[in-house]
Amino acid sequence: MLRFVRQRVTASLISLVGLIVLVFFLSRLTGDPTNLFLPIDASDQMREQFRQLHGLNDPLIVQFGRYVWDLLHLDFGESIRQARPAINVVLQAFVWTFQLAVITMVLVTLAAVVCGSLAAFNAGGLFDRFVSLLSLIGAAAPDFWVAIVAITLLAVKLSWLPTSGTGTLWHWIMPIGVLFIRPFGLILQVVRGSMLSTLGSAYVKTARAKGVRTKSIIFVHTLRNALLPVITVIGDQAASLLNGAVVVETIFGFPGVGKLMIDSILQRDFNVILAAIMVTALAIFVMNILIDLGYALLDPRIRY
Amino acid sequence: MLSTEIVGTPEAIAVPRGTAATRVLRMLYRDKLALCAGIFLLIVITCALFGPYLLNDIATRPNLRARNAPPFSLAHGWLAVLGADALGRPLLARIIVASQNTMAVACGAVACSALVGAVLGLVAGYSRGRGGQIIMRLADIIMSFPSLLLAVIVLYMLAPSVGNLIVVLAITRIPVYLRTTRAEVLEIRERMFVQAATVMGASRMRIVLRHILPIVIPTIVTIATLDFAFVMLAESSLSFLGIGIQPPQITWGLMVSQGRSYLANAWWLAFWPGLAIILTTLSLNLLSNWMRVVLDPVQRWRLEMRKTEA
Amino acid sequence: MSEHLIEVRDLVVRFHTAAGPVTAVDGVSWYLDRGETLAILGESGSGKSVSASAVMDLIDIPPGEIARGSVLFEGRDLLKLSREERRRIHGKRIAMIFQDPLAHLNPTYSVGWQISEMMTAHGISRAAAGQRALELLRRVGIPDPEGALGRYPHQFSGGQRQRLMIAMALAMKPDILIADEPTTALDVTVQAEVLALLKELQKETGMGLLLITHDLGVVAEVADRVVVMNAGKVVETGTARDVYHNPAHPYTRRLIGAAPGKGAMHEPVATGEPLLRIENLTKSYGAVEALKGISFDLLPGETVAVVGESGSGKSTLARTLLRLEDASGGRALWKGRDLLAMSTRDMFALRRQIQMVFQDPSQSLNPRMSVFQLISEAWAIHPDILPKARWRERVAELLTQVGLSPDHARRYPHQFSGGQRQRIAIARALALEPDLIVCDEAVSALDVSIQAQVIALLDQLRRDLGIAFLFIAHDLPVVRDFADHVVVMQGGRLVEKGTVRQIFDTPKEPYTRALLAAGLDPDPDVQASRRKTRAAPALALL
Amino acid sequence: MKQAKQLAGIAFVSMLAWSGAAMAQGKSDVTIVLGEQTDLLEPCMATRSNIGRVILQNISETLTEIDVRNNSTLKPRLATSWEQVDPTTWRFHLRQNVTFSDGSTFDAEDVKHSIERSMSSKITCETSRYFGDTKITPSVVDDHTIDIKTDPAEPVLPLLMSLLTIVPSETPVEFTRNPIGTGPYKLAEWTPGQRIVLTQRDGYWGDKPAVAKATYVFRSDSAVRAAMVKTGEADIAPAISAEDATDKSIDFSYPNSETLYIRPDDSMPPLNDKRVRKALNMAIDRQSFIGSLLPEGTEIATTVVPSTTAGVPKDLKPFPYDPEGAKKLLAEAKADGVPVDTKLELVGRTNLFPNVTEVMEATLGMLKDAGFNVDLKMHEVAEFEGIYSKPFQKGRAPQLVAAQHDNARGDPVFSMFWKYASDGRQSTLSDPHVDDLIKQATAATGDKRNQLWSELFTYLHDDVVADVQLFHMVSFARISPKLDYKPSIALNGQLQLSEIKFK
Repeated sequence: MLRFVRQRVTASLISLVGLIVLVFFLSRLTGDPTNLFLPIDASDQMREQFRQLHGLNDPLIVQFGRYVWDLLHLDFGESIRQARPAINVVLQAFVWTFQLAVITMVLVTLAAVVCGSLAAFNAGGLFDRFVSLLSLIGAAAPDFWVAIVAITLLAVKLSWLPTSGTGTLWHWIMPIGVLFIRPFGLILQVVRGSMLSTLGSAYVKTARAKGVRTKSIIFVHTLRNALLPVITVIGDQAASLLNGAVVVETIFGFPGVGKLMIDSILQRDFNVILAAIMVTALAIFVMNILIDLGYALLDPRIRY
Repeated sequence: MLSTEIVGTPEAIAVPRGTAATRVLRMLYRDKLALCAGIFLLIVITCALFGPYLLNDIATRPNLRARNAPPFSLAHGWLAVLGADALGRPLLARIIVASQNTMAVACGAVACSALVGAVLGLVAGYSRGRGGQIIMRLADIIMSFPSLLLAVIVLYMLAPSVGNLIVVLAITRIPVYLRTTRAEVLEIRERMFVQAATVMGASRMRIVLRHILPIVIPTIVTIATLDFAFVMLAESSLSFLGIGIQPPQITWGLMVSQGRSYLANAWWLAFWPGLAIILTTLSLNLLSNWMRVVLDPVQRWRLEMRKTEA
Repeated sequence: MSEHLIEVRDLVVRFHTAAGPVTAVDGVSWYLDRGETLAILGESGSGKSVSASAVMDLIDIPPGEIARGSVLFEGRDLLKLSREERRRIHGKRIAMIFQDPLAHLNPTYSVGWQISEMMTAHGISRAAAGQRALELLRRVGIPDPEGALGRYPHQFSGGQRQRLMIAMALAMKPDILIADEPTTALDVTVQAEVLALLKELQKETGMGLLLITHDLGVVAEVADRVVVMNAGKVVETGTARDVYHNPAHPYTRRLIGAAPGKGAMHEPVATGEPLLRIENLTKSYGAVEALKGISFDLLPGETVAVVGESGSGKSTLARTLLRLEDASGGRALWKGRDLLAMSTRDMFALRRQIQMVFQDPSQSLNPRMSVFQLISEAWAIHPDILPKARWRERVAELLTQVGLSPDHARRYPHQFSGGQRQRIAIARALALEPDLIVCDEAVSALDVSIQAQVIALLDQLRRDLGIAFLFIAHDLPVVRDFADHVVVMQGGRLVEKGTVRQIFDTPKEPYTRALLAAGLDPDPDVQASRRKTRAAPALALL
Repeated sequence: MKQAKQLAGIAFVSMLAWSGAAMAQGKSDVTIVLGEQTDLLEPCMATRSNIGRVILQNISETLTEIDVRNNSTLKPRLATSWEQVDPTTWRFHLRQNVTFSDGSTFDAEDVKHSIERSMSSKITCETSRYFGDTKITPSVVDDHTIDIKTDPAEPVLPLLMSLLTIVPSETPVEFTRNPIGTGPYKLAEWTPGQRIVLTQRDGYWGDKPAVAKATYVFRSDSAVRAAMVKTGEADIAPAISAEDATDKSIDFSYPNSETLYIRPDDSMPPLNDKRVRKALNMAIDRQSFIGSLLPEGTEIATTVVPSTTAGVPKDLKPFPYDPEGAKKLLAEAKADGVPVDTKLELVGRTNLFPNVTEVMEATLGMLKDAGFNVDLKMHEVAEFEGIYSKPFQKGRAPQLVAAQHDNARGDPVFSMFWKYASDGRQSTLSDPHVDDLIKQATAATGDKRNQLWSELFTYLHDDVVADVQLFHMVSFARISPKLDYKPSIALNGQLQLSEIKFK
């Protein structure tokens, strides 16, 4: 077990290093932040001064060396835009994204598992068709579209919910609702498929022969086994949420890491980009390791 | 399951009637939803192939007199039956013309990512050596590499075009295929028939291409159909964020994101292209669900049973 | 009309399949009384399990459909009861155990939990259930019962798992126990123990035992009465002795006639340089030694059988010889050259000379290739054997040679029965014109009648083409009819080797003797007398 | 179980809290929803609109101020008066009894420090760009008088001082996140990415404003901003798009000081031919945009600066819409061997203003109709800047760059050099006469200055036909009916809370 975790951590660190190198050099190919930070009619002297100040004049490799050196001292550099440590900027945003992702994934998982299981048990039935169709339509609707319509309807027309922002639980409903739709449809389909094949397995037959109640067959015997392939999908979806739900964060004014990332990318705030990617990648790596451990928890046959 | 035991009898496995093609068509005919989906996709493909040659001029010429013309009126010609956009261009014509770029981006991205992902997955799954490890680390990196940054990088350096958009979207989707293919290969290569081929002296290449690949392909195709929807939506999200395809090129995603600001007073600008996306993805999903049933011998009876009754 | 414990009357069950509705059982009737053992005997596809599934409400509807008939239990027709009423009967009054206990135990729950669940599902408190589960484990002879409660199915051996299944089935002291091929997947020695346990428990509780099997030996060992089924119909019923000694129906006669282990034993005649000489072959997986210094010779045109129970290393031996796995030590001289040390290029040439037929043809034939593609692949890999123009002709020839029709070349594996598939696998092996065919349990998955046919085919090929066989099997009677020499393995060691006559008539090692003794004879009388002689030690084993 | 109940209780209470919070907002509080994140609150960056809207004249004040409601004249703020001592020196008399929000007293030392800090090479303050290469040396005369010497002479120094915010002399020369100023408000709370709260402070020198507390929140989507005012979650939403301005009773348009124009690459054939540039001008039906793609109130432009700017001639006539005339001009040019069939590239910037895509597409259509061979390329801001500013890319196509220019400062000096001088960063022009006029006007004062500017504008428009002037743009602000506030041109760069009254 420990050996496994150690192996995975090593592999993740290798990936992380690769990621840093890649992002560092690639992001610098997208242009110079000087033009974006300084007004369009700034003088050459001002530009020179700005580049000097942020070390943009040095050869890339020198910049990279300096960055790595600072990184080894846990210094992620300054945000050019916000004039404060990049890591603070990122962590502040990440907390929001993390909460949003966790709450959404918990709700999605619960809903998708329950609906998917019931749909699988009555495969081809009315509920199955209804839920499948709903999830398909949901998965095909652009999220910015859903978001704007939801605001127009729920906030402006009906005044049930605040339009956007953060503050109270009410503020979370629409962002979560919009984020909910796509992973729900996807996970539901996987749960349904996995449940269908598990329901046909031999031990379910045993359970039926034992006189176990239907509810217990679905939610105790089948589900635990059917969840194994589902976990991977849940992980993938959670990873994409951790990477930031850019569109939803943008529209609802949610101060998350997705919005931060797109802003930093558009403004070429390199240190923030790098810090944001490192934080989210780290979170994703940790989550992947936890998922693998989760496998072992769900399935006693798996031992690392 | 019981039914498989029964199906195990030689008598039960008579060769189904007709050629493979007619059998598939018949099964498609049985599932009315999938049939509608298939017909709809056929229409979309036709539009994508021929639309721009017929309608490009009408779809791009501004006509401010017909600005935001409401739908269901023939006042500005039958092509404006779905209304007109902020420049008075008929939406129906634009949707038809845009289908080419939309389909090009979606098909291109899906095909590229599926191809590259599957090849890498085959290598990663079949070779036990270092190559597999490197590929998996690469997948890790791509997965945690924000697709937006990638989009900005590629589109900044290479300018936003259909081709470059395909590159961006394809790269971000590679890990999905890679991981699935690898997982399947890991399982399949342990199967008996692979060993049987080894015993006959089959080369690795032959085993991968002739024995493993055909088993993996249905899974890849299923994911690909689902991914189609994802790619179309990703493309529209990029347009929404201002880093996707740029006008005067049009895609459905771009139309939706442009029409978004008119949601309050001219809903049809975003609605119709949105509906086109939804219907296309829905059709693909329905078709892929149908295909999953067709490819699964345990479930195929659902489609074939009614045939025998009919 | 007397009241039976359970009675199935005129049952008709249909399944909807790709090729239209198939009647799985057609007007089947049988009954079972208290304390009695009824065996339903039949080959795969005979519908022998279907009526039991109908009793247990295990038929999926659709695609299944119970078209007619009734299942009377205590005067009530089970088929007319509600789901909930039937659920209360399942497990509590009628319990069932299955062929493959690993698949039929939920892999993710501890066995203690699963046994307790049988009771909690019928209203017994968790604490009481836990207590009883411990008792049951003790009763069925699981070592360290306290510890076993918390362990998971994969942590037990095959025989232990079947005991767990039995413990679970008996938790509620049911009136009827249905055992569907309970010992098919087990080694002979373990099979004997499990059957003895079932008999004993039946004596204790007085339950009725319904045994579904394809094995005449099992019938002979435990059954009072037997129902013989073929193609969904009951062809014969009667006491086990009557049916064996006076079979009325031709099918039954054929079945009994096909039972292996009755023919003349081979007298080895082959002489000369050994085709394959195995010297001190070892193979280890980490600390586990799967092969511990195996040595024997195989002469051209000769059949050497390797027998042993699961875990004896016999399959590892085959895989190592075919270079599917690397040996840890020793040599295997093929016509004087060590094939274990050969380069990939030399090995490629050698592949033509040594071929393999696997246990399960449904696994070893690529489901997406037609029979033509499957067989001709050999020539695609080794293009010098046959020009492409002659492939079609040669495939037809080979198919005829293994007893199939040339038309079959266009079909796909799933369109054949198990026996036919194995013939295809043999044809594929023959396509390379090998000197040696390694058969890894090549007939164990087949029904007896098919088994006999395939063995006959192999025997004929040996005679006609002079092919040598390395025949790996756990089933001694089959070996007896086919082999020239026998090698007995246990735990990776070679226990004994000799001619087939030496091994079967005058086994030297105790293990060989135990193996032979545990085998079941299809004759109920023979089994009855064996039971008497071994009664005491068999119980001691529990 | 008990815990679960408690949790549910907490959840319920905090859900109620939202309605409570809405009620709790005081009568004299306002919430302002902005489209662009404020990532810095640095006073010397206050000329940047996302920062200026929060701090300019609310926290940080300037010596002088442009009175936008009164014909853009200059009025005193922290300076009570000023005069030119000699051609290169201006003297400012400072207001007395002014304190900073940290309690320290405002004096000439603070002004000196503020100037030096803004010009320092240790931080990249935006203010300094308005001074160009001019060297500025402040010297304290006494506590309330300061002399500012410039090299060369700077005739509009008092105007420039309306851009320079005053910070206490203790402020370090690095970007601060806690702005201290003399304004009526102080920073009470700043949660980056979420909200900024300003509260009224005691001891402000001027009149006590009506707004006690102002909360700034950020939403990038215009529809959301508009919706927030509608639902009462916010009171002021500047810069919403015309499409979202659907309610005449609460949506107000205001000129936003931006001018949209197309800059042909005057240095490159065929655009170096005046006839071609004239044809470009005549090909565009400017009037048809107004009221359709661009809101009513949009003004057709003839100069790159708003018409209220000093020196803008009143008699410049926009080019008429005359596609036939344009075609004729093109034909003429072609006859003279000008390669008019060369593929032109119309370059636009995404998100420049709402509707920019449609405007560019419509323009494209008109140019094509007039016989131009032209393609549209839309670029993201970073790429666009690369095309718009020097150094220009080698091997580029002849480009028509559509850009917006913002000059709310009242004097053309902030625009003309950059856009038209040979060395101007965004200039493709190389005309000695233009250079000369700019140089003269920059150094001149009073009527002479205005006259020179006027001459330059006329020369550029009528004689050189340097570019295609399109529109002076307007924006919409949605303002809660409970407020008594009308947006002005200044709203583009600042939002003085003291101007807001309650009904």
